[in-house]
Amino acid sequence: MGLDLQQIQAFLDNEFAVQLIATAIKFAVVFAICIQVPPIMIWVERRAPALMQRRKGPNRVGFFKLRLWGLLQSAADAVKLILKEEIVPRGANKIFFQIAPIFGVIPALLIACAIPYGNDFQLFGYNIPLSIVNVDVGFLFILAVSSLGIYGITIAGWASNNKYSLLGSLRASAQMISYEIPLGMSLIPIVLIYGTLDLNQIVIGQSNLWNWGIITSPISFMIFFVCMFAETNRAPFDLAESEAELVAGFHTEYGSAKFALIFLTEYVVMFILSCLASTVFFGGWQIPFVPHDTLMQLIGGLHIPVLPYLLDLVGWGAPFLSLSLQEMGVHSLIASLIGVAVLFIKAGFFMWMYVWVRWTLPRFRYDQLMSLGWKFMLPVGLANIFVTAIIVAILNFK
Amino acid sequence: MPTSESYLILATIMFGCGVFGVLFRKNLILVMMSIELMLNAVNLVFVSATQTLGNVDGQVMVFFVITVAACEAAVGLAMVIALYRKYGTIDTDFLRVLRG
Amino acid sequence: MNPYLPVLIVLVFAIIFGCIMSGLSHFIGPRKRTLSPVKDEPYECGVPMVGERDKMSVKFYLTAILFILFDIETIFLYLWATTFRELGWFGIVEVTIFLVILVAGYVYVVKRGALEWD
Amino acid sequence: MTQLHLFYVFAALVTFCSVMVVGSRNPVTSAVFLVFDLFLLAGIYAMMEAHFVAAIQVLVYAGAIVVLFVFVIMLLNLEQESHGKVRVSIPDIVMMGITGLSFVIIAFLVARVPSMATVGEMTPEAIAAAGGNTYVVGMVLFTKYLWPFELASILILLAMVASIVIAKKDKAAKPGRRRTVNANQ
Amino acid sequence: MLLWLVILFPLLGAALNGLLLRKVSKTVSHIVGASALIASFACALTAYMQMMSAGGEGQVIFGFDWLEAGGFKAPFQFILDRLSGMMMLIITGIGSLIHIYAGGYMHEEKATWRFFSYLNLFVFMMLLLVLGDNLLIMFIGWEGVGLCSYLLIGYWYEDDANAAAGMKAFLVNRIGDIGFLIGVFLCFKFFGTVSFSELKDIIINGNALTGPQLEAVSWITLALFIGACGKSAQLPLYVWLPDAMAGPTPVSALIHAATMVTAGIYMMTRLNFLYFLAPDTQMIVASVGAATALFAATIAIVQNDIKKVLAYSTVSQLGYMVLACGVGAYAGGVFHLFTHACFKALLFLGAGSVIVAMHHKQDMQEMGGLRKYMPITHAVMLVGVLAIIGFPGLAGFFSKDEILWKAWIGGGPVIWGMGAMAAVCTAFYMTRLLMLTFYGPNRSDHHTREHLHETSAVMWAPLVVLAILSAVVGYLNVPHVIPGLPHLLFEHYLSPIIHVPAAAAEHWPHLTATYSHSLELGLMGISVLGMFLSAGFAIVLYKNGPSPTAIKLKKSFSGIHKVLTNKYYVDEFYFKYIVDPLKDMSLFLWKIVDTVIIDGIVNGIGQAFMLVAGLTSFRMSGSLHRHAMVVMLGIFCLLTILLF
Repeated sequence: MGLDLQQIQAFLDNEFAVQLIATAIKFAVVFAICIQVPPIMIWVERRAPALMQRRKGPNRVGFFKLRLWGLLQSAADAVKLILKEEIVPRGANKIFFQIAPIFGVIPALLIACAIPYGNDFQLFGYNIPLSIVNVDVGFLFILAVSSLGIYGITIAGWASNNKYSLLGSLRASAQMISYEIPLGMSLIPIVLIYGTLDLNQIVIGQSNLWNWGIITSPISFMIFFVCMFAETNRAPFDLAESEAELVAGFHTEYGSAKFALIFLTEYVVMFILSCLASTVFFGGWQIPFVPHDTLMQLIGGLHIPVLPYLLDLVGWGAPFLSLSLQEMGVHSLIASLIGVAVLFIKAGFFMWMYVWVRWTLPRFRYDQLMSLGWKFMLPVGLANIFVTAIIVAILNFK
Repeated sequence: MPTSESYLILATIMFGCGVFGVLFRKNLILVMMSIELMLNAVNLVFVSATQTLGNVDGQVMVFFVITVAACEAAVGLAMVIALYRKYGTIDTDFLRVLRG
Repeated sequence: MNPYLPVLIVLVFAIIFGCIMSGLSHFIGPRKRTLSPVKDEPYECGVPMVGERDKMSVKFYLTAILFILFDIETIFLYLWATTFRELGWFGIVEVTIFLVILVAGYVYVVKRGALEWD
Repeated sequence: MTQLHLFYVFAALVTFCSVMVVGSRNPVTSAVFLVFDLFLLAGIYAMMEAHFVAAIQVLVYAGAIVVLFVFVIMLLNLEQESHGKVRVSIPDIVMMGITGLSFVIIAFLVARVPSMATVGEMTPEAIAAAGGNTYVVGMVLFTKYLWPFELASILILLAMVASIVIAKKDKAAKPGRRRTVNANQ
Repeated sequence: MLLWLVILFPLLGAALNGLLLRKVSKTVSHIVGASALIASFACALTAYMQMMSAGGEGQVIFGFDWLEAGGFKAPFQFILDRLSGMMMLIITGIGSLIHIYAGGYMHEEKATWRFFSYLNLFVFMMLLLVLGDNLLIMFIGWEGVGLCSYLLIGYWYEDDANAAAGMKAFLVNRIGDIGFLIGVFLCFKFFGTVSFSELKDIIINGNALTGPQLEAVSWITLALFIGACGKSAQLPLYVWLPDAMAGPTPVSALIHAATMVTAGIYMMTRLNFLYFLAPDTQMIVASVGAATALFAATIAIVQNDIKKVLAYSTVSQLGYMVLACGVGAYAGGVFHLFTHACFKALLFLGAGSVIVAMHHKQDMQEMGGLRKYMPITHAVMLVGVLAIIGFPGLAGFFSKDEILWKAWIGGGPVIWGMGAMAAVCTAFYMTRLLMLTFYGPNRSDHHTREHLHETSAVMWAPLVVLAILSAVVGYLNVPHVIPGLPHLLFEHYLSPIIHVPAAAAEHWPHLTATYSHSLELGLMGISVLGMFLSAGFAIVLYKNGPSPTAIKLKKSFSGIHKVLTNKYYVDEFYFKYIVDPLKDMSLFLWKIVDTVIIDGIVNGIGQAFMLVAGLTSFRMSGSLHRHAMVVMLGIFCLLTILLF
């Protein structure tokens, strides 16, 4: 059984092809994770308040005895949504009603690609980054693309021909744009401190716990944290879909798979913002007190020939059996994957915060929301930039 | 790599569309959108000139153009709203206060 | 590899994915044509539709204006932040002047009550 | 697919979207096509390695300015342009012909301009070596274009004040200061 | 940098007082105004010291590109050399003293922010005039001081006479300014520059001047001299200065005695190399100066208003300075400017104190015997009077004598005679002033006498400083003939500024020649003797108020007296032959030309347009698109042309 090594080698020599394949794999994984986020989060959002309120929450759906604490409820919901009848309300603008959810999901998936989920790793002699999109403008890309997310909401509300939808969408978009400014401003001190727009460089700059963004720029974190909730229209800022006033906000008229798409968008954005918060303020993929190099050495020294054993079963693993991970050249890959896990743990914390806050704080009034954004966050954000600049300047240039 | 003329031709097309909009659309908001189109055509020329001339001043100019466009849109649309409030329409066929 | 190639790929994929999802229930879901006239009426918690679609408050528009202008300002600040270390104190002075002027505008906006939602 | 082909695809899309911006009857459609247009232009900028401009094109133009347009359209609830069928008079058709011809002439003149070789030192490689496009643009802005930068703040200030003065309704309209011109007389 | 501060402080003071401090108490206005000047003086002193310790070379301090049009360039830059440095010190130094004094003088006013604002603005403009490196900046200052002078003369504008006096000053100055402007234009036309330093380079170091240029120099200098006549109150444009006494006395002291009126002398000294090239102009200058000196001195003899006497005395002294410039003795002129600034400021401020004490009565016939009530004022006034009449050992003696000596060797006996006569008259009327004011019985009414008292320290302290200055500054320029003291320090000090162009050296032999000491001593003796005699005569006539002899003299020379009291009828002459015809012509222009012809044409054109517009406006649909389409049509036409 001849595996044409030369053909493989020829393929590996073509950097474009390798990077393309790597991109495809990375995106496939990211997409898979994004698809998984809403069901899991919906489950958490049902179970967590149940726990808090000493209820049981959904726990029945399952195969036979395997109930998994109701985890499959979400899967069942998803299937149900897709199988529902599609209803377009009378008087709605049909085309825009159809494509509005797509407008929403595109930016969400695009920004999911700009997060560095782990450190760059070296494989086959190539440097492969673990973020899919690496552009010169760094996280300005995230800000730019996420600002397009407004159209999905606005057009969805407008196209529904429902006054509550429209009001909900206008509220939601006004709220999002209002908080986009403090959000942008809260990240400027980070650029000042770490001197780069590249998210991965920012993470590398946070190698030590004392260099984490939350330590170097705590006010930025606070602003960012509040903006995270406002940007995703989550409680306590869920005015756009305040059930008592606006039925369900901009997606009142949506059902079936399009509703699933809107849900997907919302949770993906929540997830990305959590990842961004962890990346910028909590050291991203860095493990506290364990520098990445140390981790790589540690892993590199290990001798876990699992893959060679498996390969050996089909007959071509023998040459690798005695090699350590470093000698096999996969230690940086494994270290980066560990980083991904670390990042997901941190992001998970923020996802939990979303749920926790939702069931803890009451909803703001709309005027309170707006004045918090414009009259408090904006000046504080500006002052924060200014003070940080002065401090960094004093520390760095005499 | 596309040649610099192709950028210029594309910019001309965009600018032409903008001019058509300004000349033949009756809705003030569409007129303003057409103006944005024209501004973008100019921006395209700036950026392509950056590439051709080998300095980044053109990109800085684009930045300023965008700043101006933002201010223009803000004030212009405020005027559209004021007009609408006052006259109940923004159709240029009905806004003829300057008639001689 | 051009750094924007992945963007393009993801973009194309996202569009396809969105279309599939959007069309999914169109093809899979049941198509019952019930004759009830209230079925495709805009939903208002089940009660009959009330009133016309109102005009929206001009507040939303003012918010959007201010958003644009401050957005531009933020971009200026981002540019400054990337060149912060080379510009040094000079840059700080520049940006301070810039900000002082804009804060004057901000103060006007607040004083004028453009941010009040009443 | 080379960059050239990609550019042609983009150019075709931009042309299509531009035509749709001007040609569609529903202002919201126009706005949406304008967003497409701006986004595609950002793509073209990105291909030209003008990363920063591409980013702000999306961030400010597509993400903010057109939002304002959409807001105003929704605020005024303008879905259809003037009622009934669009009347196109003969002078209008003649003017359309003349305008079209003008731009054909312009395109012709533009195409005749000899293409220039790169003359400055800021080639894409040099920019990358100097610290990236954003950094270089920033340095140029904050040194060479110092005064325009400060003036931009004054412009923004003026826009802020002007738009609020124009758009904000006074709580108590002052009698006697309102103008009483009627448009439809 | 310091130089900028020198200029900026007064501007800041003016802005603060004028814009911000309108509502606050006048003490604050005073403190702000005075401290701005003191700070400016401190900076000026430091800058001056720096300049002198660097060897006293002139420095040009570049500010920014100001005017640029074609070949014309006038950068906003300053020149700091020995001349402008000295002027700067005089302006800020004496200005500071007068500002301090003014706080006391204006004590009874309601709001003084306007006063101090104008005063500071004036100092700013004056500094601009003095420090500017080209004629245009000087012109700004020139106009600016004129404006401030107008504002300050008319400070009490509720009174019509004051407002009219301000107007008069302004209008008369305009005539001079036209001359100045013509000079500037000619200068640029023929030399291609208006910068002093470049001009100097062209004349001193450049190629020989062409024929037209040489001819032009005469016209340029003459035109500029007309400007100087206006500003420095020379015949025939002196008429505004006596009327300018309507302003508050500190203003008279600062503007109409110490600084602004010296602008003309400063300008001529600055351009001395040009004036040297034009002996004809110089002859006119010298004659005008001598005539003015004598003319004004004679008028002063019969004036009764204390400030009018000082005003004519100022005109007369300015005549001396112009005379000095005319005979090429620029150092002498500037030195007299310096000493005159000290003692005339002193005299004016002293007179101001008297006026305050007398409840704003200015007629000397009602004074007398004030020595008793105001000992300090009397003492300092005595010093001032002795200084101005040229009492040996005091400032005026050295400076005036220097000028008279130069007038003799440079202008001949006639000029000298006029100058000496003026000196004799000066001695007479100044002594008369002193006697009538401070000696003899008090002739004021009971009420006024009750309240006579010495002024406050804030007023007399500056006087004392000025008195000390008036006493000692003369020793800076002791003539050769007096042994035992360092000679002609001031002339050496200023020598780097004075350049006799090689081409003109033949016209100025006396500048280098040596003369016998005995001649100089003799002339000095004559003038001192004349001075003593006329002063003695005045003492005799007026020591107990106007004596019978004086009244008899007045009667027997009633014709001359009447002419003198009426100031040679110059004002009447001007009114009859210039102002009234102008008024009549204006009336004609207004009633006939303007209302009928011009308005007719203008309105007719307007109506014609309205008619045509009315006929064609049906094409103006008011539609945005129509207008835009017309633009597009135009573009189309242009493009079509471009295509072929």
